[in-house]
Amino acid sequence: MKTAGIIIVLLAGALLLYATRDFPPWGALDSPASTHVSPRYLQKAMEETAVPNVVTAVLADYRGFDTMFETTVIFCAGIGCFILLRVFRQRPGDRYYRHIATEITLHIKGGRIPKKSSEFERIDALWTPYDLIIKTVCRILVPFIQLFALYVIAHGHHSPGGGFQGGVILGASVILLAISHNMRTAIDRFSEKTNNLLMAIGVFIYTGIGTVCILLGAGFLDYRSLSAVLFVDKIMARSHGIFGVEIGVGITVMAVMISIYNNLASAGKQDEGL
Amino acid sequence: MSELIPLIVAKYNYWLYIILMMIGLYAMIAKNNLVKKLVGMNIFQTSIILFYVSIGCKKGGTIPIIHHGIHAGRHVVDPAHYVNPLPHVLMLTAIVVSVSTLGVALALAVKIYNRYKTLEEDEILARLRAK
Amino acid sequence: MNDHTPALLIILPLLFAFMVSGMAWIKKSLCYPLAVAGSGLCAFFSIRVFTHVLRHGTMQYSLGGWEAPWGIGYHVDLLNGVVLVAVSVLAFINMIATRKAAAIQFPEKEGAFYALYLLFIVGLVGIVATGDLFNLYVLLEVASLTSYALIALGEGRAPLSSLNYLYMGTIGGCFYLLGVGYLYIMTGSLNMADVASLLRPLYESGAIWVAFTFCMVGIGVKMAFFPLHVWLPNAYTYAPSAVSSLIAPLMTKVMVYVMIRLMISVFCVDFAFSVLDLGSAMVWLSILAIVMGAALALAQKNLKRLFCYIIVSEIGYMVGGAWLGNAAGMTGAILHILNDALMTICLFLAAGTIHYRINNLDLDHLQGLFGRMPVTMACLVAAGLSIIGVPPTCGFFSKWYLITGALQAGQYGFMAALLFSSLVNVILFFRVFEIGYYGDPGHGHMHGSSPETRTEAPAAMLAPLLILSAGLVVMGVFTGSIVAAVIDPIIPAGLAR
Amino acid sequence: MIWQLDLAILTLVIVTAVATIAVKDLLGCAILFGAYSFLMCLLWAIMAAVDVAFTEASVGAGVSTVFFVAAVFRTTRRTRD
Repeated sequence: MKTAGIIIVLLAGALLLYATRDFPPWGALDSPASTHVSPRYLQKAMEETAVPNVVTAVLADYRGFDTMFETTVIFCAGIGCFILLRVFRQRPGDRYYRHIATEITLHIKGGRIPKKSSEFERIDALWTPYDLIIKTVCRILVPFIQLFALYVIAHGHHSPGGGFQGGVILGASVILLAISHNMRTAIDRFSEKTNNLLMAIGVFIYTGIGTVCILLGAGFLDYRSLSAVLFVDKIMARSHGIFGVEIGVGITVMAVMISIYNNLASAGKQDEGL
Repeated sequence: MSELIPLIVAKYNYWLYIILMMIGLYAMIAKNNLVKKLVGMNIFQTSIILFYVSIGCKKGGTIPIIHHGIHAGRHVVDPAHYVNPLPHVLMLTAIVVSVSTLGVALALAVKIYNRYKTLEEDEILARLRAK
Repeated sequence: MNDHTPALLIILPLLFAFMVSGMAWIKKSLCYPLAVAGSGLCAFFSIRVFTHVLRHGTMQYSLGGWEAPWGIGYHVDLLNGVVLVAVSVLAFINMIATRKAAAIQFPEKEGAFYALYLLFIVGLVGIVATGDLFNLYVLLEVASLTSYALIALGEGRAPLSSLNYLYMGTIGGCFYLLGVGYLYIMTGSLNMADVASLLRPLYESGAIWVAFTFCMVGIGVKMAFFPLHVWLPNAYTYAPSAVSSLIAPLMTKVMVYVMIRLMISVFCVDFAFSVLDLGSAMVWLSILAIVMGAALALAQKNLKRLFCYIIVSEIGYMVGGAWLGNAAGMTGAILHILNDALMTICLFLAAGTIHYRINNLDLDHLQGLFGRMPVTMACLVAAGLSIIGVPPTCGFFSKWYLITGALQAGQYGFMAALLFSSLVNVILFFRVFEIGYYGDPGHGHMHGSSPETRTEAPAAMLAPLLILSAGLVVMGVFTGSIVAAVIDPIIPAGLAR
Repeated sequence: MIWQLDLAILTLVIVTAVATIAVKDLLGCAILFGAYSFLMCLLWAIMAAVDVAFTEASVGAGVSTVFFVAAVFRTTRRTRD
């Protein structure tokens, strides 16, 4: 296998190197890629969509259809991980409880699941005494991370960022909570049902905005027609349309990141994680 | 040789992306561990992203965010001042695709490990043959 | 601009997929009706698009209101139209036929399963309808990602074979992406029609040649063309039966469509045949594919696995036909995309129905099946005859075109390979029929039922199967008009008639 | 842009890539992959692809690494190659 691998890799590499000969020099201003389609985006994006960040304008408007499927790919991954890993009817396995007052640890093998009580807290099998510093710092950090994520989504028009990056950061804040405390804490605040619903809702918002455009009489994802309901001119309608789909992307990406992490780290049981 | 050196200097980005691609592809084909293959896959994908981003570069170009002072109509934007935004857009999509593939692949790896208790491909195949 | 059908075709199943996945957490019993509605609407609109194209010619649709090279445009001509109809209608029929099998296999995750099912349809339909190279890549990944997840739902080796498929599929996808990158760096555009017009002066360039190679290798991996087919038999064999009868007929055929689309609309036939002169090399590779697929099929002991190797050899038919470089070969290849999709779904649905009843598809377990499941076996016979190429069925006619093309091109090896594989198919199917008809029923694994009792599958599974087998004959009878109305206009002028 | 810096980071990227696939421990492999992604992100920031760099920083160096670590935690660190 190793020699076969080396042969295939060298063959592919040689082919690619051979083709490099015909490329325009790196960074050339007169290369086809810089002269054919892209100048229009740079010149017109500002006046056609009122979005200074051309990448956002192209991503969510000129090639918004691609981005819709990009979000769909993420959604597929979320659903895929869920359907592959999630186990619903698990036998109650070993559980560990800790008596908060005396710090005595109980190990319960199988049998009935004890009721929740305020004297005992459930702990992971690989539990180590909580580190106060990590717990506190993470708890303080989480709201700021979420605030930053919202800023990234909302400010995607003017600076790098947008729905995707902001969504990942939002998801990461919940994942941080799951890592620093435990997975049950995170799931208590953000239940599996909510998460899965948000996953579908976010990308539904994206497609829905496109469909509303059809209902208002323009083409799919042609945000200009939104001016009729948003009471703004057509250029600002494009800008607002982009903002709307970015929010949808953000919601889906956040929910999918949390869902994939929860399913991976708990091998589908959604009780004990990293 | 004398003509090769300017060729390399002018296009070293393209050359180095090929090296990265070869590393990734080699890991995917020759490695035995399933997660190692996955890492190779990600290196392979990032090398392609590097290639695309290199296409978008312009000498002297800055980030593709139009300066705030310029408003519609009053000032004509010179495309040579900004790098090509289209490859960036495409590569945002490609990064998303790669992380999605990674998620599904890791889920599969966990599922395989639960069944066979190993991640080495030859050990799994040996176990299958023994059955 | 007011006719939104090409967009609705994609959007509606997409919207329904999200609704299904959300509904799984609210009211489970609504998941299946919603999925059927989504898939049905997709089939309805694809038929409307096709009839519109048939009457008024090519349909254009620019998404987001941006003109083609700047935005993403849909470009539906007869070739897309007919493949669209095949994909969406077959997926719809399969959804109805496999309802019971799916309900047993995934009791708790039905919602997620049908969401993935719809997204897979969206991916394939999008691949076929799109006129943009990068959009095609994204949709390819939607279809692939869903198929990895769906295949891994099977039992036994399924996760492992799905992971192998994932590795191979990602290499294929990335190679395609690299090829598109090379086209982009040389032309600066991503729209298919635009790239085709810009490519003409660049035909001599090495980068274009490499771009072509990488696109073809990438698609070759995804369509399981012979040396790159290793992922296919395991993946399709271990997939759950509701999934294998969805993915096996559609995925590979759509990839063949992409290959033909790239050959005739992006690189154009002049480049593929005159500049590169790859024709005969590709035909020889497909001869290898046909012969190896047929030979490996002979060695199989499992019904589904046997069908998988038949697919490998059928892919050889289509690729070889497309590369023969004349109109008859191309006609045969395009016709065979439709016919093979129909034949394969028949085979896999019949296998799924048998699996539903006896839970095992090893050939030794099929004994006495003609007595126990006569209708299913009759459909299997029809599909088998069509694969062999017996006249009233459609398989005969596409083979006829392929052989005519081979004779015109002077590729006698390809003709011999076609005849050889037909002969092997005769042996394969008659062995299956022999076991099913003459095999001693008491000898097999019986699940407690007495051998004489008829344990035919429920009517909900049989009716779609019967419709599809009737379709085999109908397609055969109307081959002449299909070729005249649909396929002749799309054969590019550059090909020898 | 400064081509020396660019070249230095490219070299480092290749070194980390080789290290990632050569290291004989999956957890180390995951962490090295994070480092590789982060260097890639720097490279793109140098090439003025800020959006791509931002995404790579949050996805490649952030979430992907977490996924890898989570998967290694649920499986095993052992690898023979």
